Amino acid sequence: MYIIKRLFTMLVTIWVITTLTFIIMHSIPGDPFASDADVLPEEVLENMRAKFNLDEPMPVQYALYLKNLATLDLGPSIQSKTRDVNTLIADGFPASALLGIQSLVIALVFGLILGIIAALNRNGIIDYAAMAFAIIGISIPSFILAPLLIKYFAVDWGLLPVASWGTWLHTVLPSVALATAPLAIVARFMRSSMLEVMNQNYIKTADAKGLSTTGIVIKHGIRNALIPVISFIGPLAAFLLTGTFVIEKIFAIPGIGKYFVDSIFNRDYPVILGTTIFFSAILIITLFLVDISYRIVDPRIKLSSKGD
Amino acid sequence: MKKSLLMSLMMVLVIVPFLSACSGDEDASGDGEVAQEITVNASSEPPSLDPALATDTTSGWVIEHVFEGLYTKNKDGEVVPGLAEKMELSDDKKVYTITLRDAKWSNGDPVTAEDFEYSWKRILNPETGSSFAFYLYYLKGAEEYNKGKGSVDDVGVTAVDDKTLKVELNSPTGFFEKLLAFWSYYPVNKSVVEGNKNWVAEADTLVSNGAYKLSSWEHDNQLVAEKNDNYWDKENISMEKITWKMVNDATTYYQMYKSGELDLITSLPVDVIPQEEGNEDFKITPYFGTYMYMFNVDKEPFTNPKVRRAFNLAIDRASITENISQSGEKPAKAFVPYGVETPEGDFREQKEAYFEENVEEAKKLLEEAKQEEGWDELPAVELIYNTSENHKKIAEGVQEMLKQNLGVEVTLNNQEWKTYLDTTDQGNFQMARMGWIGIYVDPTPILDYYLGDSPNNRTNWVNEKYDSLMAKSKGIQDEAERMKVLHEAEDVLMEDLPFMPVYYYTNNYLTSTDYEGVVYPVNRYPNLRWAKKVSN
Amino acid sequence: MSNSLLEVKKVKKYFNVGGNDYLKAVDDISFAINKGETFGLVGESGSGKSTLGRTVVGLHNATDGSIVFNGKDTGKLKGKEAREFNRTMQMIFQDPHASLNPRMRVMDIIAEGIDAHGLLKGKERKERVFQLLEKVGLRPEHAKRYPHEFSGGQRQRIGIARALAVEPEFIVADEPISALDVSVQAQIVNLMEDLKKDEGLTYLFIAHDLGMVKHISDRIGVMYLGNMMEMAESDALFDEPLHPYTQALLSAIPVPNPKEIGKRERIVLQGDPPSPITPPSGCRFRTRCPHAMEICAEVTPEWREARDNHWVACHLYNS
Amino acid sequence: MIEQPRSDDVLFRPVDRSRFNQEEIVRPSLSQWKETVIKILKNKLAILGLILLVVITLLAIIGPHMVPYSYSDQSLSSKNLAPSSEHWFGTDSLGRDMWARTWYGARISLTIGIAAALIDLIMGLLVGGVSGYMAGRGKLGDRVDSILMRIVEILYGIPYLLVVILLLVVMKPGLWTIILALSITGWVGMARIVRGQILQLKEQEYVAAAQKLGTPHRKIIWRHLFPNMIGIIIVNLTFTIPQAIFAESFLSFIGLGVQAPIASWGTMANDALGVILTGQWWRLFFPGFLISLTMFAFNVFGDGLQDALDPQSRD
Amino acid sequence: MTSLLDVKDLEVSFKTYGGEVKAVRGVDFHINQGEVLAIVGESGCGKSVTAQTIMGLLPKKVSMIKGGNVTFQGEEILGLPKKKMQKIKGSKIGLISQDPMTSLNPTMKIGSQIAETIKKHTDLPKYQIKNRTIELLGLVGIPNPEKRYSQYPHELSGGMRQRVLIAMALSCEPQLIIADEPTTALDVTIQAQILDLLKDLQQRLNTSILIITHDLGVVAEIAQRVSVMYAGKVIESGTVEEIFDNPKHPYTWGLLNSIPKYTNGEKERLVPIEGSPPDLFAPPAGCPFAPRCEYAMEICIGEMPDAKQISESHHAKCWLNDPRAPIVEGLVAAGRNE
Repeated sequence: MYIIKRLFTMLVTIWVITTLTFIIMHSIPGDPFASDADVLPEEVLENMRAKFNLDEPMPVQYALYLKNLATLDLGPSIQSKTRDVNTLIADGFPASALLGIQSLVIALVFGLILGIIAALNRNGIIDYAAMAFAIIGISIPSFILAPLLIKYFAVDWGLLPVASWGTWLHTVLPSVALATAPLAIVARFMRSSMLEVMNQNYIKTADAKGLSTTGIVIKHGIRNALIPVISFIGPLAAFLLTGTFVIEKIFAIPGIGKYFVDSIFNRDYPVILGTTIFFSAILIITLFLVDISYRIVDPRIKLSSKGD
Repeated sequence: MKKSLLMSLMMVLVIVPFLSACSGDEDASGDGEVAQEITVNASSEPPSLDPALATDTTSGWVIEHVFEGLYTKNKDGEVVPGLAEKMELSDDKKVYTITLRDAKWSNGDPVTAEDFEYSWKRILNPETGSSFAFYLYYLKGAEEYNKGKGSVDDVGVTAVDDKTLKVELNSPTGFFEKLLAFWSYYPVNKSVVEGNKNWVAEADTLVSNGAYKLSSWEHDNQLVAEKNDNYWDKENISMEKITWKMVNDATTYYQMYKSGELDLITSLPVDVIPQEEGNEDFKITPYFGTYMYMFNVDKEPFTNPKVRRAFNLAIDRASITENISQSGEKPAKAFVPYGVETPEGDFREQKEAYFEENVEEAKKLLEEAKQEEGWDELPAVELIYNTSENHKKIAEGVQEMLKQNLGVEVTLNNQEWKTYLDTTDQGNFQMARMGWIGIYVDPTPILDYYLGDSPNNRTNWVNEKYDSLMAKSKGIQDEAERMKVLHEAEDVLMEDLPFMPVYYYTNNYLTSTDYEGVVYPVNRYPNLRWAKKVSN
Repeated sequence: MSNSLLEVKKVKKYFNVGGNDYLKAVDDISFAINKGETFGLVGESGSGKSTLGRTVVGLHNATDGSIVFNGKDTGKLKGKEAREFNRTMQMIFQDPHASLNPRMRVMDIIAEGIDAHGLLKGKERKERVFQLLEKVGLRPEHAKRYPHEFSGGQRQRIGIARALAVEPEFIVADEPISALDVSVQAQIVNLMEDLKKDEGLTYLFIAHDLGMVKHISDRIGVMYLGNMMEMAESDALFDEPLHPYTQALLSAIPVPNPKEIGKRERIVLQGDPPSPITPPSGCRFRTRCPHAMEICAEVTPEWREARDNHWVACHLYNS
Repeated sequence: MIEQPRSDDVLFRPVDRSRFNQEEIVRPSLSQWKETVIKILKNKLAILGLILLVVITLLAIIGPHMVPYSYSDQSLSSKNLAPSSEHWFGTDSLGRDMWARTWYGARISLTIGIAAALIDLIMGLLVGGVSGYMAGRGKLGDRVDSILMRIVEILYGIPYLLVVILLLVVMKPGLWTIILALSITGWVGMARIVRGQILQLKEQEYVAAAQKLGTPHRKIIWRHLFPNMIGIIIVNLTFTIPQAIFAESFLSFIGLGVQAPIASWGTMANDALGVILTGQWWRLFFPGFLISLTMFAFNVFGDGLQDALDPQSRD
Repeated sequence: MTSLLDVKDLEVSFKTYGGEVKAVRGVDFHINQGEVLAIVGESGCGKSVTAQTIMGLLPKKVSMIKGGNVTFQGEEILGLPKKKMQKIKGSKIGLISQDPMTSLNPTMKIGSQIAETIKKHTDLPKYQIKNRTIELLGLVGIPNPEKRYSQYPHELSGGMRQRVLIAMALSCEPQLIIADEPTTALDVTIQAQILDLLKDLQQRLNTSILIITHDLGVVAEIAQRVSVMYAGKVIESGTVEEIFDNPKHPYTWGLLNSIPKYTNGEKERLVPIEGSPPDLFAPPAGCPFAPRCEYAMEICIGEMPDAKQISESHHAKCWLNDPRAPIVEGLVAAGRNE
């Protein structure tokens, strides 16, 4: 029952997002067929518009889109004349998702470690160093960090390939660049969460059992400290999994991240809608998974609605 | 359970690099001979490799390597017969009878006249939705068919037999051979196209007839073409394998070139040009286009021709190209770029400049204009440009020059590309940046830009004399005569100055010194088929 | 029953705990409190006594039944009357740490009700707070301090002053002393008794400490798993507890006298109270009752007046 | 009670009870303002942060006037000069003085950072506050909460870029437009966090007490709930500021940002990316470093302020 | 007879913004093998800090052990290296903490929480650890121990959780159990169960127990000897009988007086100790109880009395026990229900 209800609200949310995006998309200026080459003769444009149903009145276009959407067909791409939106996503998502998962793992593993170390050395040198790193991580955007990483790790030291997609080595730099900011944020959240947990009575209990500090941190601290961090991971995971424009552009990753931006710059209507719907679905699913992982990490929470 | 999953993930992260380090990266040629391979940057995924649908230079780059038309370009950029063995022109100069040479598709099928007829009618078919269909409007009945007013049967292209193609034109067209070398006129394999709607989306289904055939296509990542064994002229193709990477970021592909991951790149980051200049692998070639600012002649103060001229005279183009754009561009004081061969030499060199920059003169003109219009102050001027670092810097430079030289305070405003196109289309500007590239090397596609009914002409400038001169030029078969009329047309344009030319475009390249024989056409990306790798 | 200030009539309070499961925190409870009386409510944690208290003051809406205060059904009050009810019935909370906002000064904490009802402003408001502080045994200069600067007992005094600020007639005290030290408990109980006398207050005093409840209450109700088990004058309840649960509760009180240990017969209840989501059939106490009979599982015992003014719900007293 | 003196030693006489101050609290009490100030002054890092913020703000005001160049004066002959006594921060690729440009840009970036933080605060607190507070408050309350949360999800879902381009149609580029653009979605993360906090805090007994005393909802949220979540709010705001500074350079790309030749830190950093290849480090370093430095200052000062505002942090 | 645990002159302070808070100011007591000692006092009197100091649980950053000795089985354990102390904690000294609701890790199964102590201190194989854990759960009276083994704390009632904590403390059969307010948070009926359990276990296993409480009822139930703490000092100590029958300190009288009496008839007013304990931020020079003491004398303000030996086992620190002081009787006679 809960799941069905949740599923229904998900669909409604996606529908609202689709509709609003549809409306906004058609209200902004710009023609999908305009380019820096010749402006096309009107009749040629009409042929093209007809091909993409753009000659129909807006409500008909909308209805046609929803009809196709119901069969999970996201339509053709205007920009890519050979691949439709489903194919674009199917081709690009694996790369984006791989990078996303890798950077999520990096951000979580190292963010957690950094946060924990900082918390355990509260107001010590390590704490300050870790938090300074976090501040730098947050304040250096990926469009600066990524070229710097390339310059040093790939060009100057020749440790890794510069860009493009091929071996696993190609994924290292983009994953690191993608992970840095979330890593820093995770570290900050984890630090304060950990500080709170380490003041709890059950940590004292564990201490009184004679467990070593490491043992206490690992067995009793981390899991409990994770709970507040989890809520931050939902949207983050959705953003990372669906790729990011900047990183994919800089590292020439064949992912879907760039379509979120390029489609809009190209006024590629079906791709705009397709990527938006795809992202919303992923977002809502990750938020849902976050809910579930809450329940896994914290056995106190049950699947239930509120009282009254 | 959870723990072991995490562990295995860690293992994967740790071990994979070693595995891949072992398996990859071995050079195919072990026996001392240099493998004839080149890796170049295409910047982005070609939107379509279907000659009927491609509209962009990236697609064109690949298409021109894997397809071939009736005519093609040789090493020197001259238009020479490709698939056409023989071409006969009727006396009224309207009917071409073309005999095809023996050529095969990459799947072994022979290339037939029927393929051509099919391909051209396909691009004209309104349902195909080709935006370049109008390049075939020179054919009889083509425009009508494409606009849904005529029948496909009236289109002036017929396969007489397997090897003979008959083409009828609306009127004599002096540059028809140039058109035939353009990819919209390339053939596709009829049976392949009819057999598979998505034939052009993947390497293994794409059948072509050019010097190369696709061997792999990883979308958004790379595209590999290998020499086509069925190509009729394969003996003269030296490069065996071309890999197009799709790296969009200039900083990135520059660094890939520096680390040897790319052998040839184009459009270098502006910042590095000064430090590359003079290097052996650095090359600047002219590019057939003009960088300019359009004036909206319906908006004050550009309603007054003297203001337009004053602006033209007040900026220092050489300083812009030397200090800001820095790619060896030539300052432009006319519209048609260098590079058009005419019987009397280069079209541009016959008349290089229509005016000389002169600040004093400009000031005087501006004062006169103010007098004429009764302006105490020059109406506020806003210059708009589409977002790009280079456009911004040039606009800032121009802004400063107008301020210093004319005392005119110009405000700047930038917009994202499509919005910008829309804004300029609507005529919501006073002064706007634009660039124009000739799709083929001839003054016509350039000068057509300012035709009164040209949809490209956003300046609202309409001049009957100009329009009639341009119309007249198109019917002239004699090349020298045609050029003379085109010069006259340009004279009219440059007298009224509805725009401000800034410079003629160039292309810049870094090509690894391991390669020889790369050809750099004036309005295309480099042609690689005659390139040779000479060392590792 | 005409002089009763508060009448609780067949009140139920259920919480939905997911799906069709309900936690029956308060299940069909009726009693009345007279003006000037102190009514004690005892029971273990989970017995529903705090929920009942919160339902009475209106922090929870009753699932069923009605709460009549001053002759008016509090569930149906609107606008001004509702505000007036809000003012005349106040609450003192259990946890003196959690019931005071750590970021507010004592002045503002105590004056919160005054502000909310717009009773006094400026200097008068200040004077009133000082007066209240003195009334609960604190000093005016404490007004500018923060709660964490006070001991538990002092904080509870602040909580009491806050409730008194709006001049209530009736105060629900939800375990006001159980978080305090013994010596301080006595201070608070004395204070509450003094205030009752001075201000003419009526109390609903909720506690699990029978000793203090007996001391302060005129009558006592004993709750178990959402049901009222026994209700009587406090002496009667202590002298002659009828319900086996009450008997067990009384015997469990630790006696601060080592000589008494072992002399008394202790009824130590086995196990924990069952879950209020799935309470036992019949008498809810039967699973832990030393006198459980077969009928207890089948029939819910009737709430009856077994002695004069002494009510009980137990099959042992069915004649 | 029997009292029997056994000796006449004065020391053993009953003491005068008025000498005891029964409910005395020994620790000094200060006004909130004073206490906050004293606590911050004791926190060396917070002071450092404050000093940095003051210096950066001052330089944003007077910095551009300290050199004989304006932010827009070009000198193509002296482009890309390294920092020197002539040009303290060097010059850029059009020969403009980086010092003047950097501090002029500081005005924009700081304004935007602070505006974004305020928007975050106001919208996040408003939406998150209402949503969290209404949750569990009957059918209507649950509905309000669920609608607000769906709106947040929808705002996450709709492509921001689209909305911004739409804005370009209706607004003139400039500072206010940037701020409006930032306020469209900037606050959703904050709203989610505030909601979570409120759900927790409203179970506190002092909230129940306030309700019982008749305190209006608005006041309960404002006086009881918000002050108790300052910590998490401050941490979040420190993420907002750099994000907004860089978002501005993105908006500039669309055409919504400040117009050239004015440059903000974000656009300066963005335009100077090429120096990674050429080594004119000062063009990237100064704007980039100042963003980090501002972040650092806000962070440590925020932490200090958070401690100082917490009355319990004394013990 | 050497005592199991000997605490001498223990002084502990905390660092705060305002300065140093002297929480424990010279505490002495000892526990013999198999004995139950209760430390009684109001919150803030330093009794929990004392227990935490013995267990080495004080937060290092903010606390300072200013002096004193803690000897366990003849060995000084104050300032013992961390590793060595970890060997003692949980295995030789067990702790039953104050609040069963927050003292168990909410995200860990209770079985594992008990088992990890055994794992840490013994070399038992896995299955035996589990068996031992289940045995312990049974020992502390938890029904269905196999099932409970894999439940989470929130699935258990407060009483059950307290039993789990006891099982945890007992898991390695320690010589000493420190029980910090083990029953405060529990209902009366459950409190009785837990006290019975502790008593029973203590007798069966001959463990020593240091019980910390503010409830004299609990003391009377379980302890053999009592130390009464006030403001960081032990102000009176003796056997249970001595403390209850013949208390020699006005504070002890106050504690006893403030308990409601179960006599019937007219309601009597409670006799509380008025006021609150001093702030140890600036402890008074003299007797810390003097400001609240009905019998305070001039000397009480200026000078802290030494321990006065009342009997071999009974000491009190009060000037009233000085021969020069007046004789007073502070216990409310009527309240004694014997």
